[in-house]
Amino acid sequence: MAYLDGLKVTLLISFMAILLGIAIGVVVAILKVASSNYKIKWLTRICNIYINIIRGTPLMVQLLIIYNLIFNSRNTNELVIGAVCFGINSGAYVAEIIRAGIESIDKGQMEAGRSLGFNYIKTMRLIILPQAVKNILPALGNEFIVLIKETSVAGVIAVTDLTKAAQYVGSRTWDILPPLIIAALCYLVIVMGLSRLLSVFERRLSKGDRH
Amino acid sequence: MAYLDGLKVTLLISFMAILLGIAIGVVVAILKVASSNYKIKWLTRICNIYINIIRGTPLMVQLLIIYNLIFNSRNTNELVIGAVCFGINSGAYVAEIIRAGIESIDKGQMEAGRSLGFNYIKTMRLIILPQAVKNILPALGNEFIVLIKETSVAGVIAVTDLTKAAQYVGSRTWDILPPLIIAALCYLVIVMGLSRLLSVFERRLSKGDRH
Amino acid sequence: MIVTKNLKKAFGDHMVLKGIDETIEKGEKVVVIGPSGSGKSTFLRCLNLLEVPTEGEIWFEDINITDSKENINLIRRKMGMVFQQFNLFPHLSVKQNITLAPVKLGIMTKEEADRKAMELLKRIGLTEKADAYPNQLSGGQKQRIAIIRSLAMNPDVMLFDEPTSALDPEMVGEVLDLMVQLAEEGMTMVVVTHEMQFAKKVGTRVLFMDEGKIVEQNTPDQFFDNPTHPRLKEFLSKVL
Amino acid sequence: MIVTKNLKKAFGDHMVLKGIDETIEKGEKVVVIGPSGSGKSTFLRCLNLLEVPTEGEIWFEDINITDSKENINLIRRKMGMVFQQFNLFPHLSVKQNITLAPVKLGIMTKEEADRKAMELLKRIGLTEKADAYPNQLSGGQKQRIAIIRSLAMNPDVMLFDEPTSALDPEMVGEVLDLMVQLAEEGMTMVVVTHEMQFAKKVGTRVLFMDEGKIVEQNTPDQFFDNPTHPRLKEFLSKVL
Amino acid sequence: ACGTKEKNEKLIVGTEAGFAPYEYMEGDEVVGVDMDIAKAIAESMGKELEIKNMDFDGALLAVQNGTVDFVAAGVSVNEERKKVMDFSVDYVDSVEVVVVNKDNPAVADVEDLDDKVIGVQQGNIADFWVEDNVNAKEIKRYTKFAQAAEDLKNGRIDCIVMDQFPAEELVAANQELAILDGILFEDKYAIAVKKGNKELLDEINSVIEQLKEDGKIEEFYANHTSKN
Ligand SMILES: Nc1ncnc2c1ncn2[C@@H]1O[C@H](COP(=O)(O)OP(=O)(O)OP(=O)(O)O)[C@@H](O)[C@H]1O
Ligand SMILES: Nc1ncnc2c1ncn2[C@@H]1O[C@H](COP(=O)(O)OP(=O)(O)OP(=O)(O)O)[C@@H](O)[C@H]1O
Ligand SMILES: [Mg+2]
Ligand SMILES: [Mg+2]
Repeated sequence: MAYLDGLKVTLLISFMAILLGIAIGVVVAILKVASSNYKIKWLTRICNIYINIIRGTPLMVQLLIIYNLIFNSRNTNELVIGAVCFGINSGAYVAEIIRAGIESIDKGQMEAGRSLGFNYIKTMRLIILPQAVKNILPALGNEFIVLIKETSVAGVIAVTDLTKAAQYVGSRTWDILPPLIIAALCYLVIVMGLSRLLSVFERRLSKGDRH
Repeated sequence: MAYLDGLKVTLLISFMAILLGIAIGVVVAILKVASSNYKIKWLTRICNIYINIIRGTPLMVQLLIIYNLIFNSRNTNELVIGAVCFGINSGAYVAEIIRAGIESIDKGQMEAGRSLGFNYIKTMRLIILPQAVKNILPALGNEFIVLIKETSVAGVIAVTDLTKAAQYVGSRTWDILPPLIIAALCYLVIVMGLSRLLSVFERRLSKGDRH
Repeated sequence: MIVTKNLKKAFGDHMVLKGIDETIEKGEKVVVIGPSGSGKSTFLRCLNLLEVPTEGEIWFEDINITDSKENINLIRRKMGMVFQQFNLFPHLSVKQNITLAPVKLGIMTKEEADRKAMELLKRIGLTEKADAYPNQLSGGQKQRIAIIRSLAMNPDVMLFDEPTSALDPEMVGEVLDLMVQLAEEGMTMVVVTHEMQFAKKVGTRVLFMDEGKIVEQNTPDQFFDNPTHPRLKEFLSKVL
Repeated sequence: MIVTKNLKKAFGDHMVLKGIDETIEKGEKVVVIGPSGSGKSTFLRCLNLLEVPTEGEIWFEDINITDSKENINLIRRKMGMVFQQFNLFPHLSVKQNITLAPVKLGIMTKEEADRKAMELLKRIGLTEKADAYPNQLSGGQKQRIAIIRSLAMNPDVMLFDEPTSALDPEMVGEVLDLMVQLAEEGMTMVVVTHEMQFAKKVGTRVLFMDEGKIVEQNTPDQFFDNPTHPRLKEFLSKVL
Repeated sequence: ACGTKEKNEKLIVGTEAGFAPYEYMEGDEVVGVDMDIAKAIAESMGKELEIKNMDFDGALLAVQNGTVDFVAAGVSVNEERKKVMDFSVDYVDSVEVVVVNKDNPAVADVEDLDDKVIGVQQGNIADFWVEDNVNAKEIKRYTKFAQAAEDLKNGRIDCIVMDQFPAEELVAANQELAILDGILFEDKYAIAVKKGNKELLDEINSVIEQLKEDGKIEEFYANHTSKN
């Protein structure tokens, strides 16, 4: 039962965090692509600072800092805390996924759109983004899987996720290996299940449209 | 001083782990590529099981399991313990890096080698691998950077790395945030410094040889 | 119709176009040939500002389009462009590829655009591909769709950048046929190509570019029979 | 010299070669043409077992090379292969590209191989490129180096798969010239190409492939002037 | 369902559930002596108790920045801590002991800790005491006693310094381990609240006094130690 509750926490935090991460990531990616296109240097720089700090420091340290910096209100739900911490982290990675997705589209597509008379934004919206989504969705699925694994350090900020639940079972029985192995199996089943799902989904996406 | 000691531990563990990871990774990658080429199913399967387990479970859980499972000798240095745990983890990722490096070489190269009369192994050694190294080295550098960040969870196995050192300073002074921020800055400087170094190195590699 | 004045373009410190003064009149079919890297594509792409010139002016229908106050998006509607790599939109059906710009730019209603698209498809004998996706087409079919996609905007001039270089030899003919038809209907055309037969047959003028300059130009007959510039002589001796 | 008996090749359940019986004699220059996807490359690649046939036999100099007891690596030394994409080794200099196989396979000493390489480079007028790397060469130079890389092994037959398709038009000539020379020296050649002029000039026999079969073959004169199969007639009408 | 009113009715306690019998997991619930006391406090205040299970030093920080109302986690009182938080009357006198590997006691005597590898819980009073009073070879800081116990069994550390009651739980569950005779130092546990939260402190003090009077605390102990 402790495992089940922990698992629920793990999945819920991952899920809320990826949603928040997507929200942050979309905004940052668009700001970054647009600001570099229109040469607004300071905006590009702000986006890069956020991305570099998140990608340049360990998740665990970020977690501890965000937790101690932001959350001083006693009424915040621990799930929300976890989701916000991981979401802020994930946002930087999602932003890069989206940017890469946009840049993966052959630049002939932008040129074809522009030469028909569309402006930059309309070409993005009508031609580039609809194609980029096909590259972005699988990568986002992957990021979600990564998040599930990463939330295993959530224990340091008072969240009882699957890993922490297993550790406590071990604390009680003074036999720490079996609960950890059970937890590892849980993660493995979930991660591999999702991976398989993802690759089926990916194959579906690419089938209709090979170019 | 506590920071410096912690930093040294972090860097040493990362460094030894990447060496071990490379050793494991090279063996696994070669076994995997060769066994799939010569259709030795069981060997491919063993390699895949190792890779899937490592990539399908959280590092922290692996760390706890490996630590409690393997090390029963009291005289093992904590650095060695950390390096072995992280090295086993890293090996799976390095194996995939090497495999991808080999597969990134245009298959026309293998065909050209074979059609001159070289056998599979000689073509690998004389033609494919020398080219693959150019793709593999930068990715290995990246893996090293990832490792530096990941060792921040080493604290759970009572290794006093940079993160744990910062946490301890915090719990002693009752002011947890400043030490964490110092630690974050240390990581940031190291990670971004190494990234910059890496991209210089990468540019050097690709300069002589654009094809 | 199109006038370039001292047109220069540099990428970094690599000077690719070194000052081009050209006038292209309405109804002309100008063929541009030259060795690889001589700047043919860059010249063509400057004409509709896909590349922004470093120096010089480009006038189109008496508008200075290099003037930053002009809305280049409006001007581009009048200049069709066909690429070597087709650049069809893979996520849209053939018909949607053709109707996207007219409809979304508010030039036609959906119905008008659909009717126009079917008309154009009928013309090239591909009505049955209206609902197919680009990946289901052969190279020759793709390029012909790309051409009528541009035609759907009723352009005043069509720019072609090696439209047949990415095609299997068997499919070159069908694309050239369509281009010949366009030429016969009086379309103003600027065509970068290696198809000398096409240049001879439909060109009204042939330009030879070398190292960022137009070093020789003439009517096709004179151009191919009496080349004067040594670089052109060498070039023709190799490709004919 | 090469005999195929009921040669078949399938990728999955897609039958690409549907039974080919051919004999290529020493000294012949066989040109293979046909539409895209008809199996020309697959046929050529089967000849040196780069593709393993699904069915049938291939005999080379009275050895059944499809017999798994034969050491294909030894046989391939006698069959040079030239690819559309050149496939030079980018990490090795031009000279190293040429000497790698003779030296590492123990056929020549380093000195012999170097001497041979310089001889071959001299022949194509590229001695000054001996220490250059492939990325410093033009397409035509790359392909000529690829050809002499094969020649360095003293092969008995040379297989060419569209050797000029990836080249700028200006460079096609220099590669064809080298191939003509080889032909004149008596090399046995099998050439997949779209260069009809070459076929007419040096071919001793032209094969037309369609949908995995050789549907017509003849001397170049007869082949181009009196095609009989309707698919061949259609094909020639398009590409000539 | 949870209106603003109910939110205000919540009393949050921070703890670290790896310290039986004071606090530990039973199924997915945190129970133990401290939790029984916390429940009594909440009951007397008419509020709903919420338990936050955190790292030990994390819990002490949480009470300082108000994320939790009080910490009941076998918190020892010392001068350093008194500067940053307020403490209730102590509800238990505890002694700190040394746990060793029975078959291979690397430590012979409680006085003999110099130059040894000593395991403690990070942020626990023993952590500071050992740091200040012992010339240890190395102090290994764990977040969970269970991990320390595992390492002691495997000979990776020489001993663990910890509270007597949890130590007894520990040796009861692990035949290989034993508690050395003699005590290291004495120690009092109290409940910690945010500095200046006089109102809550008074409330807690009166409940603890009442529990002591009624002999409830011994009862709690009995409940949680008899289980093993
Ligand atoms: N975006 C770019 N950035 C940098 N250099 C460029 C760019 N586009 C073209 N060039 C360079 O400009 C020169 C002329 O290129 P361009 O594509 O106009 O030649 P071209 O005559 O069309 O050749 P081809 O026949 O190969 O298409 C080349 O040296 C090319 O490398
Ligand atoms: N490795 C492969 N796996 C699957 N199908 C293949 C493979 N190689 C070739 N084919 C298929 O076999 C058919 C014949 O291919 P092949 O390359 O021999 O044609 P080709 O006559 O050389 O055409 P082209 O003129 O385009 O080079 C094609 O339909 C192709 O898609
Ligand atoms: Mg061009
Ligand atoms: Mg082919």
